[in-house]
Order: sequence, then C-alpha cells, then structure tokens
Amino acid sequence: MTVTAGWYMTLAAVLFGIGAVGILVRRNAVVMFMCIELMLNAVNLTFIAAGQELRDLTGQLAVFFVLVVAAAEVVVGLAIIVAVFRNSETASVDEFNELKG
Amino acid sequence: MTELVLFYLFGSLAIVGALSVVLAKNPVRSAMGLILTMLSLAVFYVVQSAYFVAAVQVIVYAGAVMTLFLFVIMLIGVDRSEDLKEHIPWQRPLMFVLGFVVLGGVVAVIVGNEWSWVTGISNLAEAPVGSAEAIGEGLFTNWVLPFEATSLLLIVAAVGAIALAYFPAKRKERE
Amino acid sequence: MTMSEFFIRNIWLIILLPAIGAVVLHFVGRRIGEPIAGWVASSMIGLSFLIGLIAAIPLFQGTAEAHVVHVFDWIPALGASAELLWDPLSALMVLVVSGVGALIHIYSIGYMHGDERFTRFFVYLNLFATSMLTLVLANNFGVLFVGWELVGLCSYLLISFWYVRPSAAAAGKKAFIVNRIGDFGFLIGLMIIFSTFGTLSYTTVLNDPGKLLGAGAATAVGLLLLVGATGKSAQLPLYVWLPDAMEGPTPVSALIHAATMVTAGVFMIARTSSIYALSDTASVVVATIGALTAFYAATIAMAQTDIKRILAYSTISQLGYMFLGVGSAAYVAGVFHLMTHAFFKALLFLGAGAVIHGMADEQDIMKMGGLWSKMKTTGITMAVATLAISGIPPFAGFWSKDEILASTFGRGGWWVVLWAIGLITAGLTAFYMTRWFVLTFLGEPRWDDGVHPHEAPKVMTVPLMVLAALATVGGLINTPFRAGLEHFLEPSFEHLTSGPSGATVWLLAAISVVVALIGIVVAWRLYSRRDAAEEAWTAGLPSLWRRMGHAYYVDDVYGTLVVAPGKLLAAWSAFVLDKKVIDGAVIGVGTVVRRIGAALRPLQNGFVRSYALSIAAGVVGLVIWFLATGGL
Amino acid sequence: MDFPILTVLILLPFAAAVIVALLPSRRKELFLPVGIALSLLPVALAGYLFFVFKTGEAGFQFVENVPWYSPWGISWHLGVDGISLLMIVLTAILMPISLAASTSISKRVKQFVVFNLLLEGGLMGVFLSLDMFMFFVFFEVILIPMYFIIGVWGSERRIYAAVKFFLFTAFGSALMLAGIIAMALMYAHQNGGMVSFDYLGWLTLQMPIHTELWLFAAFAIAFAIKVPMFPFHTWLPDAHVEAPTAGSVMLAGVLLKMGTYGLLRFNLGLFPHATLKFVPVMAVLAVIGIVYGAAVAIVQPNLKKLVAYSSVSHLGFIVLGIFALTSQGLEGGVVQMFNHGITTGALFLLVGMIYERRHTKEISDFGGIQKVMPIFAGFFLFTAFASIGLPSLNGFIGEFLILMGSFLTLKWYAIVAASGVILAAVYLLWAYERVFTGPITKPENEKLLDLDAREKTMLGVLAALMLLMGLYPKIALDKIGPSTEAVLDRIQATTSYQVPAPGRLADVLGGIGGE
Repeated sequence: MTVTAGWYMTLAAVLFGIGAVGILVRRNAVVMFMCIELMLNAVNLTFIAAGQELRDLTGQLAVFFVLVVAAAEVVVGLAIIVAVFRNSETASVDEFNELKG
Repeated sequence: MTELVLFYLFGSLAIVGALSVVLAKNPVRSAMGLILTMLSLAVFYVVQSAYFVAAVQVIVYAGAVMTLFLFVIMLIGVDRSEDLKEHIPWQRPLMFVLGFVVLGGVVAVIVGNEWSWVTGISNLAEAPVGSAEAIGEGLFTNWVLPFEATSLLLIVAAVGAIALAYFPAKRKERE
Repeated sequence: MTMSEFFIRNIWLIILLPAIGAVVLHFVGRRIGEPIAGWVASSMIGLSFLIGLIAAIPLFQGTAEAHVVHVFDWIPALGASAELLWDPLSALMVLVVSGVGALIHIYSIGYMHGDERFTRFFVYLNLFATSMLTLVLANNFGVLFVGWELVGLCSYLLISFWYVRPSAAAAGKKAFIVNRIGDFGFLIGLMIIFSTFGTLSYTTVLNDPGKLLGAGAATAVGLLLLVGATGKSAQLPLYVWLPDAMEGPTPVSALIHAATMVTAGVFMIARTSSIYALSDTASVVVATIGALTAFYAATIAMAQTDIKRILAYSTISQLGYMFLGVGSAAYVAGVFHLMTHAFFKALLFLGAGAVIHGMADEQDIMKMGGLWSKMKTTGITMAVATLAISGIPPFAGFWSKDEILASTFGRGGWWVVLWAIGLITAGLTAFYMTRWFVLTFLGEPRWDDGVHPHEAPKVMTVPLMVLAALATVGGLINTPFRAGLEHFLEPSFEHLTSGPSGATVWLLAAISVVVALIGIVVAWRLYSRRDAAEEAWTAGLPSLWRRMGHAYYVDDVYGTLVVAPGKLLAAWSAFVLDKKVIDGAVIGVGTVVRRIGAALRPLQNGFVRSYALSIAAGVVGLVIWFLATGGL
Repeated sequence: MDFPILTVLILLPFAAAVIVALLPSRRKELFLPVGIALSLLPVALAGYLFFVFKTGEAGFQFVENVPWYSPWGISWHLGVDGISLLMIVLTAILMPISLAASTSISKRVKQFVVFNLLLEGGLMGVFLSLDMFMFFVFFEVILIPMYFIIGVWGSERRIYAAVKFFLFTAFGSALMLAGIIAMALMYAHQNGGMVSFDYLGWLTLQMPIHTELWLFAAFAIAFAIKVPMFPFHTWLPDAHVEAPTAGSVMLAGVLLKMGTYGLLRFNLGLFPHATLKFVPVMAVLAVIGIVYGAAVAIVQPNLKKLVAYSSVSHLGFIVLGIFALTSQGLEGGVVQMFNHGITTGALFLLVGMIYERRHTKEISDFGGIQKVMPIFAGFFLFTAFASIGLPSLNGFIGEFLILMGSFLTLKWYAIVAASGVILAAVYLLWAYERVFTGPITKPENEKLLDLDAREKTMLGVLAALMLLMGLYPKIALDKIGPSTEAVLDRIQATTSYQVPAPGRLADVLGGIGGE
C-alpha cells in the first residue's frame, strides 16, 4: 500500500474539519485564531501533496506565500485581540456584537 | 513502507494535536496541540521532499508564530475558564448537523477507497525537490511580483500591529 | 427722399424714442432728478408724436399706400418678425397715443411733483408709450402680442405704483391676472390662426383670410380674440380690474385706463376686421357684449361716490360703445369714438386729478362741491368734457357716439335692440356725468376741515386746456357733412357698414340729443339743489341703488365662485394630493423597504461565530451541490 | 488634428476641481475666488464654441471619436449639435454665477467648490457624449456631487432631501442602464457580435415594436424622474428647499434639463415608433404637470418651494413641446430649456439672497420689503415676469413656440396648457405682493440691506440674457432649428408620421370648425 496524495488530502480534510468545528464552538478569540491556523496548515498539506503528485514546484511556492500571509495575519490579528482585551478585559468573542443589525 | 508507517504515526499525532487545540480548556494546551500538529505536518513535508517548506514550517510557524501566540495568551491570562454554555440560539444543533455531514463525507471517502483524486497524471517526470535553490529560483523569476507584494504586506502588517498596540484605546474616553 | 418717406421707412423710431427715454431714465434718472427727468420723458414721447405727424402727412394727402417695415426676424419658425405697419389706422392710433400721451406726460410733471419715485414714474410712462406704440404699429400678431402684454405690465407697474398701500398692490395684481385670463383666449385664437396660416404676419393672415379660414373657424377665432379684448378693454365679464385700477396715480388712470391701453381691444378688433367680416356670429357677440357692458357699467357709475370710480365705470361704459361700433362693422365709428373718448376721458381724469390735487387727496365727491369758484380752469374744462361725453353737439362725443348708434340702428333686426340699449345708456351717461360735475363743482362746499382747494399749476392746466380744445372740436373731423376720418381710414378696412343716410341720420341724432338732455336735466334737478332730493331719489329704489353702489357685488361673487374654490383646490392639491397621496406613495415604498429590512435584521446578530456557522453551512451546501451535479 | 475643444470643455472643470483641491487648506479665502476664476474658462470656451458653431447645419460638429475599450465598443465620442450647444452654454454660464452666490458658505468651502466644479464637468459630459456608456457614466457621476452639495451644505432636513433625490434618480437610472445594456446587446446581435454603445450606431438598429415600447419606457422613466414629470416630482421641492443656493441654481438650471434633453435626444431619436405610441401618455402627463405644478405653487408658504413647483410647471411645457412633434414645438422646447435655466436660476439666486439676509424663506415673514430693497425688488419682478412669460423677455419665446407648435398636433392639450400662463401670473405676482408690497409689518425687515455690487453683477448678467433672448432669440433659434428639424425628419422617415402642414381647420375644435 503506497501513500498517495489522496491519503494526505483526506488527513488534511480531517484537520480542516476539526479546525472549522473549533471556530464554531470556542469563544476564546486566541483559540479561534489557532483554529484558523490549523485550517491553514491543513490547506498547506493539500498544496504540498498536490504539487508532489503533479510534479510541480508551484504547490510549494503557494505554501510559502500562505505561510507569509498567515504570519502577517497572526501579527495583526493578535494585535487586535490585545487591543480589544485592553478595552474590555475579555477575549470572548461573544462579548462583541457591536455590528448587530 | 517507511512512508506508510510515518503516515500513520504522524497522521494520528496531527489529529491528536488538532483535537487538543479544540478541546483543551487551557489555551496553553491548545497552543501546544497546535505545535504538535505543525511539527507532524513538517514531517510530511519532508517525506514529500519539500525540505525548504518543512524548515520554514518548523522555524516560522511552530517557532515564531506559536511563540507569539503564547505571549498573547500570557498577556491575556491563562486562568480564564470558558463558559461552556452556548448563548447563541441554533448554533449548537446546526453545528452538529454540519459536523455529521462532513464527517460522513470523509468516512465515505475512506470506506469507498476513493484515494485517487489527483493521481491521473503522476509519474510524468521526476518529483520536484523543494530545495532552497529551487524555491528561490521560483520566487525570484516567475513569482517575483507576488513575492514583492507579500513583502509589502508584511511591512503593512508590522506597522499596523505596532499602531494597534502602541496607541492607547480611546473608547473609554468617549464614553 | 422727403422727410415723410424717411420716417415711414424708419417708423420704428417712433417706438425707439420712448424706449430710449425709459432706459436712460432707468439708469441715470435719479441723477437727473425732478423735474428734468419728466421733461426728458415728455420730449421723447413728443418727438414720437412729431415723427408720427410727419410720417402721416402722405396718408392725410391720400398719396401713400400702407407701408410695411421689416425691422428684424424675431421668431422665424412662427413667421413672427418684428415688422411694423404704417397705414391710416395705425397712424391715427399713433397720433392719439403719442399726442394724448405727451400731454399726460407733461401734466404728470406737475401731478407727481414731490413724489419720491418721480423718475421711476416717468420710466414706466415711457415704457408704456413704447409698448402701446408697438401694439398699434404691429404688422404681426406676435408683435401685437408683445405690445399687448407689455402694456399690461406697465398697467401693473403703474397701478401698484404706490405699492406701500396694500390695496394698490392688490389692484395691480388683479389687473394683470384678469388680463391674463383674457390673454388665455387670445393665445388660443393665435394658435388657431397660426395652425391655419402657418404664420402670424398680418400680411398673410388679414389679406383675405376667408381663403383658409372657414366660417366656423372664423367664429372661433373671432370669439377667442374677443376674450382677449374683453380682458384688455374691461368688458363684461372681465371688467372687474378697471375700477380697482384707480388706485394708480391719476395721470395713469387718464393715460392707460382711459385714453389708450383699454382701447387696445377695440383697436385689435378693428385691425382684424377682415376676420370678423367672415363671421356674423362673432360680430354680433362683440356688439352685444359692448352694448350690455355700456348699459351695465353706466348703471353702476350712477351710484358711485368716488370721483375716479365714476370715471372708471364711465370708461367701461364708453368702451362698450366702441365694441358696439366695431361689432356692428362700423369700424370707423368705433375708432372715431376711441379717439374722441381719448380726448374727453383723458381730460376728465386729468381734471379729476387736478381736483384731487387741490383737495389734498380727497376723492369722495360727497365731500366736494362748490369748487367752481376755486378752480376756474379746471371747472370750465370739466364742463366741456361733461358735455362732450354726454353727447351734446357740437362737442366731440356727440359725433362719434351718434355715428355708432346710427350704424347699429341701420342694420335692423336684433341690432335695433342693441341700439335701444345704447340709447338708454346715453341717457344714463348724461345723468351720471352731470351728477359728477354738479356734486364736484357746484352747490355748497362740503369740504372736510382744513381743506383749502386751489387751482393746479400751469404745467397741469395747460394740458387740460389743450385736451378741452380737442374735446370740443375733435369731433368735427368726421361729421355727416364731411366724413374726413372715414375717407382717411377707408384703406384700412375692407368691409365697412355705411350707416343710414338722409333724414334717418338726423332723426336718430335728434333722439339721442333729447335723451342726453333728459339725463342732464334730471341729474341737474336732483343734485344742484341736493339735500332732500338725493335721499328721496335713493329712498325710492334703496336696494337697487345700494346694489349699484356696490357694483352689484360682482367682485364678491367672483371671489366666492372663482377665487375661493380655486384657492381651496390649489391648497387641496398641495397639502393633500401632493403631500399625502403622491409623496405618501413614495414614502410608503420607503416604509415597506424599511419594514422588510427590520424583519431581516435579527439575522445580523453580531456574533462572529454565528456568521462563521453561516459560512460553513454555505460551503458545505455548495460542496454537496457540486458533488450532486458532478463538478462545477 | 484640430484642437479638441469638446474634450477640453469636459476636462477643464475637472482640472479646475483638482487645482482647487490642491490649494493649501489654510488659505480659506482663496477657494471661492479661484473656483470662480477657473469656472470662467469654460464660459469663454463655450462662448467661443457658440460663435464658431456653424449655423444651419443639423448634424454633430466638432466630433471627436477615439476608441476607449474596444471589446465593449466604448469610445470617447463627443459631438455638439444645436440641441446640446445651448445646454453647454447654459451650464458654463450658471456655474460661476452659482459659485459667486455662495459667499455665505462657511464650512468646508474647498470641498464645496470642488464638488461644484465636478458637477460642471459631469454636466458637460452628459450633454456632449455620443457614446451611451459615457453618457450613462456622466449621468450618474452628477449624482455624487449633487448629493453632497445638498446633504452637506443644505438646511435642516438636508439628509432626507439628499437621500430622496438620490434614490429617485438612482431608481430611474437603473431602468435606463437595463435599457442601455439591452440596446448594446441588440446592436451586437444585429452586427455580427460587435458590441457598441455608439449613439449614431444605435440609430441604425431595427427592432420589433414591443421591444421598442419597453426600451422607450425604460429610458422615459429615467428621464421623467429627472425632469421631473408628474407624478415623479416630489423629490424636487424637497431637494430645492434644502439645497444651498448654488445647488438649487444648478439643479433647476441645468440638472433638470438632462431629463428633457434625454427625452429629446434618446427617446425621440432612438425609438420613433414608440414615441408615436407614447405621445398621448407623455402629453397628458406634461399637461397635468403644467396645471398641477402651477396650482400647487400658488399656495406654497415657502418661496423656494414655490419656485420649485413653478419648475414642474415650466418643464411640463418643455415636454409638451417635445412630444408635440412639430418643428415649432421642438424648437420651443429646446429654447425653453435654456430660458428656464436662466430665469429659474435667477429666481433661486434671488431667494438665496433674501435668505442670506433674513434666514427664512417663508413668505409670511416678509411684507413691504420693496421699500428697503428696491433694487432687489426690481430684479425679482423682472425675473418673475420673465418666468411668467412676458413677451420681450425670454420665457415667452419658448412658451409661445411650444403652444403654437403643439396646437398643430395636440390641440386640446395645448389649450389646457395655455391656462398655465394664467396660473403663472397668479402664483408669482401673489407671492410678489405678499413679500414686497404693502407696509413693512415686521421690524426685522426694516434694516435689510439692498443688493451689493457682486449680487447686482450676477443678476445683471442673467437679466441681460433674459432680455437678449426675448428680443432677439434668433441667435439661438437659428442654431437649434436645423437640429430639431433633423430629429423630426428622422421620425418622419422611419414612420408613417407626417407633421401636419398649416391649413384649413377642417375639424379643429370638433364641430365649431366644421366647414
């Protein structure tokens, strides 16, 4: 039995699903952020697997870009969380519904 | 064969890590779980000869980014326990329905042995090796414009983060 | 080229001169100041008169044909160019307008002395002269309409000249709006003319209009033009503005509301005689309206006590005679009466002005009396005017009025009835004018305390004397003995009725003189020994007299029947229909949209996890959709 | 290549807006004078255009056609004919005047001037574009500055008015956009897949009558809202009452003309068959607008609202003239567009001047002020009479042409419309009476200052134009005539319609005219 790209992708799907569920159930903003990172990582895995399968380096390059963007996103996102926390002393996203219609 | 063993071993580690991200009450444990998952994925990258990306994954992701996470967790405080009661109506039931649908899909794939999604064109040539040279050549030839764009993005993000953290909030004053 | 020819070719100079006067005085009048501004204005209109006179010489001699002067293209698509017509009719009108106008300009220098808007008054007077001369010189319905409306504008400006008095401002507005109602008909008439002939030029339209204008259309045009004429010439039912117009300064009443502007309707009907010739119906209606107005206004005049209002109703009545004349196709007689009326009515108004001036703005004749000794010149000239308007030979009014009545009688049938109405009116005219004269100048003084009547200055009395002379001899230019005016005007009209001749003429003349004398005698007996007599007379017919005194309450009736419902309807449209219904529908649509939005609003609960769930549900749904349909 | 005068005309105001925007913010006193000075350049250019425009030619002149985005067939296609020429001149003249009337604006002066100049550029674009895509873009671009001019510098209920204005117009525009896209696709269908937004190209389209009717309706509603025709008029009084003086002047003076211009250029031009079918509808609405607008104006307690409703009435005349489909009616419609712009612009200026002095527009707050402001009263009366349609002033020329022209085809409508001349006199003279005559009843009014030199200049220019257009309208009529005639010729060539020639009134007025 060889490990084909499909195996990795299934694993990625599972990881992605776990991350998505995490976002839906957790209220702590930092943990939700981690779940997002988890989902990004799952996607990265599919990129690598697909690139390997298609014999194309572009998959790895895409992962590189995702990494960079994710890093930027983390920086800004965490800064926002800190700023919000300083204001309201909580990191629970359910406390924030100012955009309520 | 080695690959199979590695897959099962690190695959299950990755899932365990992911589950602990979601389930752990203490955010620090969540962060540790995430690090575990990331390291496992780095192994898969190596297996698929994406050496450079694997290195970056370990250094940047598991190292730098997660450190940042831990800092923030420390800043906010780890001892805050989360209220497990759900306040938003329909959130839980709908979520479970969705979860079951996705889970059902994955199970169907595994049971039905449907692994061959992208296998149609394999063995065309040598699998690429993701060495630093290869990645660098790709980045600075075909992908130089997106590369520069991301560098700009990073600067903006850095400046934005500083701005957010540096200037004191004004909300209280307004009220 | 003789001087006459030069002026005929450049006949627009007649219009231009007062226009220049108006413009110059408008911009530098204040700097020129009183009284030079008045003299500038007067000399401008005087020059127009001179030019008119010189240009008319060939017409007097009968050596010149009608001459059309094309000045410039105005609205080519309507065939409306600025073109002027110099023929006997327009020449006569120009001479009357500028001649009487010049006298009144001069008189005004005295009358308006000391008014803070002295120069403004002369700007308006000169503007009026410009407009009226445009009206009479037009060779085009478009140009006619320009003059027609501009004289209305000047009338508005001059009636409300003393705008601080609310009644003056209201009167000016009323005059303009009532005139506009007439213009509504006039405009529709012009529409029919244009759609028939494709042009508004007299040259095409009035030269044998029967070619294109059927009898029915001619009737329509005739009646519609008549609507315009009743507005401008204050005939039934649109006369109501003229009595109120007496709010204006007295020279204005003399010039605009007696001698010139109000005769524009008569002039216009005379000018379009070839259209009226096509339609007996229209002509009969013109004459009937004229006769009825003459009688109606005369009865009202009998019971008035305001020195100017009597003259105002008298003007309406006399204009009715002119309508009777032009309606019975006795155009020369109508225009003749227009001319003589311009002399004696201008004279009457100017005399009334002199009296008001002397009596410190008192206008109630019940508070006058005995002015004869204090104001000799005015008194004598007024006596002449009274005799002239009453139709006593040889004064001017006799000849013209008699010619109208004779021509009417000569047509027989229904026209005899109109003649009878005219005849009775002649008696009433003599009655109320004598009453006016007696109550003002004769009898015991009934002045208020502190009133010291005095004769007007020379600048006012000289025009009175000139006009009195004209009112005395002006009628002699057209008598049964020597029909000078008839010969002169003949080229302007195609279908003239010639009145009866021989013994009938003299019999009719005798009858009207007798009727006039009866009127004079009755009034004389009633009012010269005043006191109980008046009360006895009024007590006999108290309710009728009161109604006449209030002009039959027509203003109130119009107010209730037209103005009030109109305002109500407008208010309803504005505040119910527009605000509630139409804008309400718009607001209603907005409200519905807002309600829908409000109903959907809870979906946006502001919880990020809820949104995440929606996104996830959407993704899953899409994936299922793709799988079910087999790909994208 | 010739000097691209039309492009320059469009770009000049935009460039001026940029220049004003770049002025240093501290130099507050500079914005308005610089704006006025820069907006005088288009006046000079438009004046030059007016005189070099070849009289007697029907077609478009100074045409510029540069492909822009060829896959969609969009090009920078400009041209001017007798119909748009006057609109250009009108826009150019009113802009510096309405800026000069804005000295009382104190907040955000720079933005105000910039928005006004953007507005001017957009208007130039609307009237000069021969490419429907460009036309639509400019048509919409105008909304933005106008929205802000009303919404930022208006009076109390400015937001309500601005939103109402925006929503109304946007609603119509959406329909027109659908129509424009449909036309472009239809062009592609009939020309081998070549999409084109070119107006001149669209003139060649063949379409079944029901398609034409739908497209006509889509365009007509957009323009009817802009005009505004009854019953789409309720945004107008609100917008006018709330807008600052400059906004009102431009709105009434030029923006409304976009509607009538569109009806004439596009509805008549593109859909001749549908035009014939729609004549009764448009004529009825126009006549209702004339009488209704005037009747409602009579009882308005607010001077600005009164003038706004008078616009509804006057614009009704223009629409009636256009849909009379006679050369006099069309010519009158176009010349009336210009004249109404001048006259109503002046009326709004006057209302603005008195508002600046007394901060009220309610008629009942005045009375007798002719005593203290004789020059102002004189200008007001002059303008009012121009608006009433006094011959020898400009308002008469258009109205007279329209009435005479529409009687040829729409007899009863013309007769009803003629009653508008009575009502116009009623509402304006009654308002004049209540505001200016009688004794001064309110002590606040005793100290009012009469017009200063700036105000006299602005009004003097407009008054001179009113007199010129009234006494010698031929300068404009000669340029308009051939172009409107061409519109009519096209309708006659493509349909069975024939303009009735003057002649015996066989059946005019029912039985009365029976021969």
